[in-house]
Amino acid sequence: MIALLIRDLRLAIRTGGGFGLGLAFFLIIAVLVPFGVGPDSAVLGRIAPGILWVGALLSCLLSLDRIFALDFEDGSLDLLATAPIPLEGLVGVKAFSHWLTTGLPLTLAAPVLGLLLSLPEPAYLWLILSLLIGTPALSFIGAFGASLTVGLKRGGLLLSLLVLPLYVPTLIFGAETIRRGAEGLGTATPLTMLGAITLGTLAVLPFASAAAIRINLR
Amino acid sequence: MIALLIRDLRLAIRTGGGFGLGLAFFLIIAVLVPFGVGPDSAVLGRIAPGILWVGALLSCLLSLDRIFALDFEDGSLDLLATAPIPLEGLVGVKAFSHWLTTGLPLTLAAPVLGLLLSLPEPAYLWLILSLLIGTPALSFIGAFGASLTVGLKRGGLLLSLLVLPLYVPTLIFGAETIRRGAEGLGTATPLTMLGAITLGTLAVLPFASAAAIRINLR
Amino acid sequence: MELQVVDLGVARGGLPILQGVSFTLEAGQVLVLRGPNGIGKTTLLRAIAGLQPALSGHVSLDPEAVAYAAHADGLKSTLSVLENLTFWAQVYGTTDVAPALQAFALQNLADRPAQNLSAGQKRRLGLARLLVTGRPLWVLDEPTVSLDASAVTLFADAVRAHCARGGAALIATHIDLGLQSDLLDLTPFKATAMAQGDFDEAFL
Amino acid sequence: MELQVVDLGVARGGLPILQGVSFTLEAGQVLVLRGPNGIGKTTLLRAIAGLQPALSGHVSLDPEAVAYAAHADGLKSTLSVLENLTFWAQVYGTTDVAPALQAFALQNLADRPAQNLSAGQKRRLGLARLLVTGRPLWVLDEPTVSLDASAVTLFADAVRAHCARGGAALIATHIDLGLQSDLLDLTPFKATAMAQGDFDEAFL
Amino acid sequence: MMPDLGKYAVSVLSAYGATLAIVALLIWISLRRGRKVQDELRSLEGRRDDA
Amino acid sequence: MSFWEYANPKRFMALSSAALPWFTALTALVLSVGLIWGFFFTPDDFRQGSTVKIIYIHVPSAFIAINAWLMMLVTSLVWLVRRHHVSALAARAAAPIGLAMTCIGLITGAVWGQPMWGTWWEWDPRLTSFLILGLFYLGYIALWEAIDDADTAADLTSVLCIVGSVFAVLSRYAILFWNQGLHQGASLSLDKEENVHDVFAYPLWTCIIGFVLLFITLVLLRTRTEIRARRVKALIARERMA
Ligand code: HEM
Ligand SMILES: Nc1ncnc2c1ncn2[C@@H]1O[C@H](COP(=O)(O)OP(=O)(O)OP(=O)(O)O)[C@@H](O)[C@H]1O
Ligand SMILES: Nc1ncnc2c1ncn2[C@@H]1O[C@H](COP(=O)(O)OP(=O)(O)OP(=O)(O)O)[C@@H](O)[C@H]1O
Ligand SMILES: [Mg+2]
Ligand SMILES: [Mg+2]
Repeated sequence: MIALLIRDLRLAIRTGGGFGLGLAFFLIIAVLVPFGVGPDSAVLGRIAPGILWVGALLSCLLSLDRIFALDFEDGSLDLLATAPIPLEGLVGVKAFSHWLTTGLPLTLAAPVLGLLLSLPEPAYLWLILSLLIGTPALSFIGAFGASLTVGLKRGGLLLSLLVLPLYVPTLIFGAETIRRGAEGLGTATPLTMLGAITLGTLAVLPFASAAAIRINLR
Repeated sequence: MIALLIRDLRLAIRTGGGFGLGLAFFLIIAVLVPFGVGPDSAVLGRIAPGILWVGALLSCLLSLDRIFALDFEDGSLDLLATAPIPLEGLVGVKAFSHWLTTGLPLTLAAPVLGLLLSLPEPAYLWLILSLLIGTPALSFIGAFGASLTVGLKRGGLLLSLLVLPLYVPTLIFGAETIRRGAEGLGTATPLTMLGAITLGTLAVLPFASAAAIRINLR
Repeated sequence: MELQVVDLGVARGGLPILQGVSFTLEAGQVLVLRGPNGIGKTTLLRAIAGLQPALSGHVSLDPEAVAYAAHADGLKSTLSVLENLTFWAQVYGTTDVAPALQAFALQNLADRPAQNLSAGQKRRLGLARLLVTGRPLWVLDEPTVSLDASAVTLFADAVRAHCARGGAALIATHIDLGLQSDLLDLTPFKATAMAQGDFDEAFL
Repeated sequence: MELQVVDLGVARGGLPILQGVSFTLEAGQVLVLRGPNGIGKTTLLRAIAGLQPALSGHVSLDPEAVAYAAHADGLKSTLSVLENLTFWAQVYGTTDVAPALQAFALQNLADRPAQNLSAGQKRRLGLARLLVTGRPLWVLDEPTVSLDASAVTLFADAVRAHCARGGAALIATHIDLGLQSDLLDLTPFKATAMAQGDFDEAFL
Repeated sequence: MMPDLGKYAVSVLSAYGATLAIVALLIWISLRRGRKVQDELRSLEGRRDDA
Repeated sequence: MSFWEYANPKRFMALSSAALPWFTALTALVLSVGLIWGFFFTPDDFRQGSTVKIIYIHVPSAFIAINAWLMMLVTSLVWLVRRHHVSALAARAAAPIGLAMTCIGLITGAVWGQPMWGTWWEWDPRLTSFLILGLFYLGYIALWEAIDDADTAADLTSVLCIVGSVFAVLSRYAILFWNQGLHQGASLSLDKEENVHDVFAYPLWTCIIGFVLLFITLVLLRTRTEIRARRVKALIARERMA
């Protein structure tokens, strides 16, 4: 399983850079929104927590569709399914490596982009914290969506459609944490909920995903 | 070339619905932003033009990476390149069918999403007009980006990175048109610029894209 | 190691395509499956490898004992030959990839990214994977596609060595491999259309 | 129709791999290219089909006269067999796909989506495409991969008929096709490492 | 005997209109597809079968 | 003979073909009585004026939209556990109805909201959850359409339905936390004192029953279609094989 993790990370780096690109996309969203919305920093600061979370979510989403698709296309998934690794473990490793290559760098980069969007000062801590706690859930939910659509050509968009409603709770609690943090309100409730969602998805979804993959390979 | 157009449209419909899904993604962005930003309709109305244009742009982007990639992967692109169709025509047709399956439906759906985002009333006309004039440019610029990244595995994210800066002028003029329209100011200048950009990309980019494809197949 | 397949039936796309396939494969033996295109060789092999459930019948061997090689090689185009092979070795908990490289004459290509290989070189790499699985039963789907004559010989040697070590191989192919092998033609096992029955049957 | 290749050199990944290849192919002739894996057959065929520039030398025939069939078949998995074929016919401005379907025994599969075909059936569809191009020179890269014996015969018949109509075929393959053909082994044309010259050369 | 809907007539009528339209569309689609599939099945079975 | 016998497609076809005319007639009767009663023979509300009449379609459609998903959840579970084809096909048949009802609920709500709240759309929790429900329907239907092997599609959509239900509940809590809204509270609970006035309640109940009947009728009709379509597919496949 460690071999698998290393392979996935290596592939992410080799093929046009897993990190670099997810990150770049995040950056670009943060840049485009001011172009679209206009440069008024009061408005921008007000919407910054939401935009940052939506941006993180979309960056995750974009790199998602290939979690299993590439392995399916070149036949590796068949071979991995016959290898002595439980499929649940496979899904877990894949989701984890997805997080390492997108969620984690996003979290680290977010403060800089917060600056671009005039995020108010007290919010930075909560920005990092909420992303750190929330993004693993994004990766695991995403892996579930990807395992449902594996084997469908151009599953990418269908995947988005399936996954986005599942992202709603994470998004709400995540953005709410930052907003409350920015206004100096209590953030314990949304943070706890965020943590609970993450733990829940980590514990349960790999099994659902493995089942879906098994069905898809059939 | 008409055969090619028909084939592409047919494929878009067969493979999980080209239209439906690009549209769905647009819808979902319009839905997620309020979750992030909060339900205050004054704020939402203020940022609606920008968000709608950014959303249209991202929906286009997502379906972009497969304009040529699918044909490259299964070898059709090699065969099409040796067929008696000029590559410039091929690119034009592909970009046009991309617009038909994403840009056009997006334009038609935008007013409903404007409603969700509390877009002020006088802006609706300009919303439709600016999208109608601007989205063809998105498809043609996108096809150019796709032809640069054809043949790269996981080119999707690199593609976004390449294409998004190219989208900036379209985005700015498009969103500006709506914003001015909403405030009752003159919209002639941004609309003219938008039209000029679209005409320019339509005239020039197919040649650049064809050259890029030729190099990539080599 | 002994593979007993008893009265196996397999379906593809919800449709039975083979039924009543029975054979026994003992350690050291090679069994070649023949049959025209579309008879269901690939499907049968996938069922034996545990990738899809059988419709009926029984396979005596646990899928854990099977190393499967499909039409596609499962290579990562940006990893080098050595990295590809090492990965599979680690997955199967073996360590030494040198013999596998050697058996398929890949030493000179070890540092080449898989995408820069020719069709036959890719195939050789795909086959070298079998050697690092350490599993007794090889289930191979048209293994010699794109291979030139000398590579086919390398392959035959590898199979022979594997059998000599107590392994066995089940191979679907259209061409002659130059191996001493039993032959099983699948044509007689083609599933016949079921009698028109009630809905439940029709759904199968 | 006559293909003259004079002193052709081709490169792959920036590295010359074949040089000095010369041959002539006349109407009605079949030329089979042989050579071990990785010698450069695919690369040579791509150059002749106009998909990549030659390093040196000259190909007499315009790529417009060439119908190329690669390792991959260029099928759209969600389109049916008939739709796939009709599309290519329209692209090449021909209309009648029935003979092509017939030549490769695809009539019964006409309405099947390409993704539901077996490996050999896909290949047959890929080859049927050649018949609707209406082009005189067929350039084929390992066309009989995955084909069973009867399909190989169908293919040989199709090539023979094509030659009888004044066409010609250039085929890279490792196995015997049962065709009357000339043979060209590419091994002697393997590019030798260039003498270390000035920069311009070294960059080639 | 149309009830007096007052100043909200447009709202109420459009709500009812939209509902009836959607329900009608749904029923029409269901019936049409039902008929199409039934015809197909009949022609396949080559006999009348009401099951 | 167990209850599951009815899950045999053939038996289901026989039974439903007998039941369908009755349900159709009953639906037409109850629905027209309810709607005509509601539209023509109820007074205006003193605050909302004639817009109360929208309640007779808004509430029933919202009710069906929510409960159709529940039904799909149950049938999906039945399919996964007992593998009765009718069950999976019934879920497939119900989804578009649920989606249509969601659309009706959204449209009537929006049309109602314009005069009452002065806005077409408000990010109120109930409205928002309802929108999310619509998205779940869309995704579910899209997944069915995207996969062509019938059993695979049934399996995967069932998994999606179950996971989706969990997340739908989660979303509801998240949304409540995010915004407390404008929307009406429960007005038809059985144990509450301040239920709406009987003048409105009786026709409303009639309409709800009418919509439930409409739902059942349509599900029967569409399930029959799905079963036939499935058989067509099987027969075509069998023909190809022969
Ligand atoms: C787009 C806007 C709206 C949506 C999506 C919507 C959605 C819903 C939903 C989901 C229910 C729950 C039905 C159930 O649980 O059985 C409901 C009930 C109801 N709605 Fe709306 N609604 C909207 C606007 C309005 C407006 C503007 C009003 C009136 C001012 C209204 C009045 C009611 C009433 C009275 C109920 C019954 C409450 C109950 O018995 O639980 N709705 N609506
Ligand atoms: N996804 C699918 N849905 C329905 N039928 C399919 C599907 N895939 C393959 N088939 C059919 O199942 C049959 C068996 O296919 P299979 O791939 O097992 O054949 P094969 O013996 O391996 O043939 P080949 O020698 O061409 O590889 C074929 O007739 C094929 O058309
Ligand atoms: N993208 C690439 N970059 C660098 N070298 C490459 C690339 N692709 C292929 N090669 C190398 O070029 C040589 C020629 O490859 P080619 O595919 O033409 O061989 P081939 O004769 O068709 O072999 P086969 O019989 O295996 O198909 C091989 O040695 C291969 O390793
Ligand atoms: Mg096969
Ligand atoms: Mg080759």
